[in-house]
Amino acid sequence: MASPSKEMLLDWYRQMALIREFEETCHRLYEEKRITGVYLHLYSGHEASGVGSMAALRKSDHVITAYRDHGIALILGMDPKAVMAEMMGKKTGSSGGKGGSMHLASKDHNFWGGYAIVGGHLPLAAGIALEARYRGKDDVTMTYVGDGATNNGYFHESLNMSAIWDLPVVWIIENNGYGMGTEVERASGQIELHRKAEAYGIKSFGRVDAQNALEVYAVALKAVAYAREKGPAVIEHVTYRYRGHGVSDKQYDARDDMSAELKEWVEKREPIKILRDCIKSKYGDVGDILARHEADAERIVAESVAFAEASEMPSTYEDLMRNTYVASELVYKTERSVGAGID
Amino acid sequence: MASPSKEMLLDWYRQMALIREFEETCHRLYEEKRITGVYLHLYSGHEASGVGSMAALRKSDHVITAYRDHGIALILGMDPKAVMAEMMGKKTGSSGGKGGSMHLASKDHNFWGGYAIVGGHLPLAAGIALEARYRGKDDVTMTYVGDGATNNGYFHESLNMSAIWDLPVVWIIENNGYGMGTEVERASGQIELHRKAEAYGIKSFGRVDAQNALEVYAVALKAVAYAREKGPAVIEHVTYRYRGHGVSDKQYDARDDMSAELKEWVEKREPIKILRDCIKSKYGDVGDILARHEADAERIVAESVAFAEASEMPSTYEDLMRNTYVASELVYKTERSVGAGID
Amino acid sequence: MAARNVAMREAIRRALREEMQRDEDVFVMGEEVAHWQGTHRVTRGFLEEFGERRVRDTPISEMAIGGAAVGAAMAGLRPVAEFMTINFAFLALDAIANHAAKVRYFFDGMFKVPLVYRAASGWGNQATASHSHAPEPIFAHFPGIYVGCPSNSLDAYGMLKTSIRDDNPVLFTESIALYPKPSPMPDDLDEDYLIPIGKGDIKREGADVTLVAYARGVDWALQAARLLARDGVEAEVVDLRWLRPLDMELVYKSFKKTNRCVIVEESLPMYSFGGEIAANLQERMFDYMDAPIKRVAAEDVPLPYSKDIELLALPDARKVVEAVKEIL
Amino acid sequence: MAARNVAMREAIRRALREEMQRDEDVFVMGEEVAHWQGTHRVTRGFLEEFGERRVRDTPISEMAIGGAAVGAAMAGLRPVAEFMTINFAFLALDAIANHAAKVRYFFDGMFKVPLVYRAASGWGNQATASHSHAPEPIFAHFPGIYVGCPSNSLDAYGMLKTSIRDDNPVLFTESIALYPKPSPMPDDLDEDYLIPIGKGDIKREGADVTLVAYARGVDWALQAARLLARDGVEAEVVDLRWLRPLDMELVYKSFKKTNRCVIVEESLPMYSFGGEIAANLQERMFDYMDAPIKRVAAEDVPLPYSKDIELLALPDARKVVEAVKEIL
Ligand SMILES: Cc1ncc(C[n+]2csc(CCOP(=O)(O)OP(=O)(O)O)c2C)c(N)n1
Ligand SMILES: Cc1ncc(C[n+]2csc(CCOP(=O)(O)OP(=O)(O)O)c2C)c(N)n1
Ligand SMILES: [Mg+2]
Ligand SMILES: [Mg+2]
Repeated sequence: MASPSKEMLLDWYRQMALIREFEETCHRLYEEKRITGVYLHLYSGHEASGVGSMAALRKSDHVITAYRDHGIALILGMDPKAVMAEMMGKKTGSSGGKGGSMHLASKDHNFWGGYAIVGGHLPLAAGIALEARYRGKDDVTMTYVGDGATNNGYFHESLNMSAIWDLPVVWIIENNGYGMGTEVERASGQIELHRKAEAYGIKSFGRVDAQNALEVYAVALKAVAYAREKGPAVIEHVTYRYRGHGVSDKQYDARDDMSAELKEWVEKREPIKILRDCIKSKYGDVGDILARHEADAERIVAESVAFAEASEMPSTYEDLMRNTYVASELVYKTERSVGAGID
Repeated sequence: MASPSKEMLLDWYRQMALIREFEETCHRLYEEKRITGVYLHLYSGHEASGVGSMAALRKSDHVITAYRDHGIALILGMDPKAVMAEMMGKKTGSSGGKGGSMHLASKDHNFWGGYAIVGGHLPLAAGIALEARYRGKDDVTMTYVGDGATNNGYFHESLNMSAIWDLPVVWIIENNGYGMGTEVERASGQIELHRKAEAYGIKSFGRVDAQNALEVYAVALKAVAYAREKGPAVIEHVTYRYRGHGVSDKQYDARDDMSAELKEWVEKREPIKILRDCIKSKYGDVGDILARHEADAERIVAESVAFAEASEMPSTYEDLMRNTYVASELVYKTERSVGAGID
Repeated sequence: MAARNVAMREAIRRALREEMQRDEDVFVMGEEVAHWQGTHRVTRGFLEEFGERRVRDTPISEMAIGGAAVGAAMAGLRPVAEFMTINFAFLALDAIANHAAKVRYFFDGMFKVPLVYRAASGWGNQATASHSHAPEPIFAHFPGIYVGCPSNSLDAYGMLKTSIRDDNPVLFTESIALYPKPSPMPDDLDEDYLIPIGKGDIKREGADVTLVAYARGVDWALQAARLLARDGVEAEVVDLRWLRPLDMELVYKSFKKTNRCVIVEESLPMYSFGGEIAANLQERMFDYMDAPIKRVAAEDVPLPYSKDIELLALPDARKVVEAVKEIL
Repeated sequence: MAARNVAMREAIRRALREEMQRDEDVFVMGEEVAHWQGTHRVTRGFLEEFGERRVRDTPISEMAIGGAAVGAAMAGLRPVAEFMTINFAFLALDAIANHAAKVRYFFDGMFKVPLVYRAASGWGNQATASHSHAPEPIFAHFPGIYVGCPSNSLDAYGMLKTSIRDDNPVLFTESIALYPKPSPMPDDLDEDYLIPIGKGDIKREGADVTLVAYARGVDWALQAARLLARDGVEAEVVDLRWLRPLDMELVYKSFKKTNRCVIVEESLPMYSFGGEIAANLQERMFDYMDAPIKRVAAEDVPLPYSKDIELLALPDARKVVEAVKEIL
């Protein structure tokens, strides 16, 4: 098992710091009504899950996820300016302001998007992976799916399809303990979610502590290699959402047990701290570099906010209607008619 | 494990002979265009699956299945006349001619029906079992589902729901090797279908040779007891369809491999013969009784055909519209209005 | 009579709660209805009052929610199954249209299916395309089920009670935008206050033009009526309340007086409510038509996130006024 | 020009086969499309010709069929995904209406989704309630996808080719009753014969009444036209061919001539095709209306099994003739 280089670890730190800063800024902007709307699902707490697993990919691989997609977009290298502008529904947003927080995507980064219907992106993942198989390429489609989503029919049908067609998908179940307000135990008959792979004869790579980027990476490497050569793989990432389900989630304010649980995760299993400690223990005093990454994150996010706020909103009827369909370039030969065909 | 009495075995024989005669007669009537329509899915070959498992039920238990429902209806004791009349779309049919072959049901027998959308009846089964749990009754809902249907989202969501709510359902997967023309191996990533239970943390009672009614019964007894006390159970019945998927299935005529396969099942694993041999070996010469059951079956089915053919078709507009809704008996108090509420 | 303004959310909550108190067979199931206290707070406090047996959180399994309600209803319970939003009910279309609506028919009356599907409907608030629908008419296409869509608190109260007590399946949609909207409910309201299925209501009288609407459309119609009144145009606002069955007689009666009509709906424009009403009207009221019947609906586009263009896509009172002016 | 009668099933098969020969990116997926040779025999011989890579049997997983086609199309393939019958596409409504139709929009044009969903539609043959729908209008409610519904072999050929080559998602429905129906195809048909999306067609000329229909409805309209001709009434039959977009201009043109219209469809009557067409017509052609526009559709009931009452529920030429006579 290849262990990550110093350079890689530092870059992971950079990514995680950027995500955290971006997400916490989004949260603040939402409270200040500078980001509007009803949905905003933050990746704070999940950082190591995305960073560690996507480090196992190569550039031509594919990524797709649900609505909790900001972190994934940033890891893939999407411009934070375009991402922040999308939060604000601006023309300069990565989806031109049409998609918002739940619908980030970037064709250039092989990021096939965030999706808002629970489980809805799972068959899309199968289809994207099918293209690779169809053309004999060995690119992998890394697919993130929540614990709650594993109880949906989409999950079942998509995983089974990936199994019978040997599709190169790594199905990463991000088990953050809850689907909205419902604990895994109350929603799923099988609480070790990776064991659902059994129903499809899919190779499971088990359960991983996803607050530790290195552990995530180690397992992801194996799963990606497996998917590339053989077929679908399942991994369960155990993680936690620091900001609740989304901005409308008031549970952490209202319930002592939940705020205590959150506190425990933050104190004992904080992914950025775990990575920092690991880097420091391995490479001595890299405090300067880490601090620089943190400062950069602040600067980059501040710039993205400034950029987004300075950008225009789409506002015309033309803006509204654009891109419902793509213009077709078919040449229509003259039609011919040979009669109604009834006699 | 209670082993079935002589009386029971003889009655099973009666049931199986009746089903076989009924189904083969349906087939002939269809060829003669005395039963019309496009769908007719016969239970020939499956007899031991239904007979052996339903013998483990008590009267207050529930049964539900898909469109391959004739055998189930007869086992439950529905009047063959009413069933045959339903095949012919007659007013005297068990569903008044409205449902046809795929939609038999009998409230009096706790038979909640046959359903035509693959997997569509599975959440209904969960709902029926929920009623029992809700009222603190320990009645079991025995639910038959095809191998092909296990790949549908309905299967996943329904089994999971039964697990988290501890619903008293026995999920019997009737694995007859095919969903229409698709072999289990080509449709399902997991080919040992009972192992799908793992995805829901549901107790599996494994795979059973469902051409042998005694083996079916033995396992069903355990699963029913388990469901009654604890919660859902899964059993996989390995069986075979003698008449193909339905009357439109021409594979057995067109493909040598399939007709050879069929021949092998009929010769080596014929459920009626297996039961007959078992009875004979246990109880010596009961040939008379068995012959009488066979003769009875012929007579009963012949009478049912005569009855059905003599019955009237629904034909009026009133017949067409009836029972779209049930008449409501609500007493509506005078409405009151306090204005539009806008100001 | 003494009345107090009550938010529609509260009226629905009250109706549901009273029905659960009245009838032990009524229970609630859906995503986040129990511990989370309901996504839209309609079932707030229910878990505490009625317990887990009767207030059941489900997994994110819309097909199973849709179908389990059918089975439970056939077996004798009276489920009120909630789809968190109607967008997710797309996943249950088969359970709703092919099972809830048809089980009674294809077994020729052997079973009844006394269930209610509740679903929050509508858009606005930048929920984006896949979460922005008011597709009630699509569901009302199918016979065998009723479809109710209240526009104010009192109606919501009476219509939901009827839906729960009626022995047929009902799809009951609640406009998200109307949840917080206060409207008057009498203080001495009878707990048996029931609004008959299929009975529309005149929300405002007027002789110059008929505005036909339901749910949130009624708000826009009423706002438009007030704007029009300033110009001396008196609009009659017909709230159909139920999309199935349709109280067309009420519309005809109004139209005979006004001879003009604009239909207002929150839904997408094609193959929808406006088409059905206009088609009926021109057929049955041909001799009374002084002008073409107009339709006001959402623009024919998936709904965008960005606020300004989202509003641009939405119908509003101004669009209704414009449509009316075109036919005066 | 020389022409030969060809069953619609064969025309569709030929179009699909030629497109697969022409473009390696076109492939077929669906239940029983390969080894079983297609439930409706449209893909007969395909497995042998194109192999398992391009002719893919799927499990009974409509949600995955619907969604995997979207992913494959976004990634650059051109899937032709078959729903064995459109009834089963109810299970894929979310994949179709919320994903295929919207992915392009909510990513503001970043992706295109060049897929075709094929589905056998319609009823008759005692398939019973849950298998008896012609619900194309319900799917056509949603913007972002096109909906094509051919009425004869040549149209089916040209429309399917266009659907496959166009870069937008298309739901292409095929009336089961029309599969075996022969209609003329020219011998020297060009393999690039394409019928533009959204272009309707006059199937019969006449000056007395306009019959607007699509798919199987066109057959009933043409039969009715021949019956009416015996009484000296010349009906013009407009085949819209596409439910989205709608070629209303063609209808208007005809209506300006005839001033009378009957709309014919196989679907259930409410919130459907007839409503949409009638509403448009009365709005835009008010001054040309000599009579109310009539609709002929299926009865408003789930479809029964028994043959006589099933036929009673079905529209037919006689019902069209009666409707015409009411407005002459
Ligand atoms: C089909 C569907 N049902 C319900 C919802 C509402 N909803 C949005 S997110 C969510 C919870 C999903 O939980 P999980 O899959 O665990 O993902 P997480 O939010 O924890 O990342 C629900 C119920 C939806 N968007 N789509
Ligand atoms: C949702 C849905 N998709 C497709 C069909 C068409 N269909 C009817 S039966 C069947 C095969 C089912 O196979 P299985 O579950 O193994 O049951 P069996 O017929 O073998 O008893 C299919 C594909 C359907 N009725 N419903
Ligand atoms: Mg979660
Ligand atoms: Mg089978």
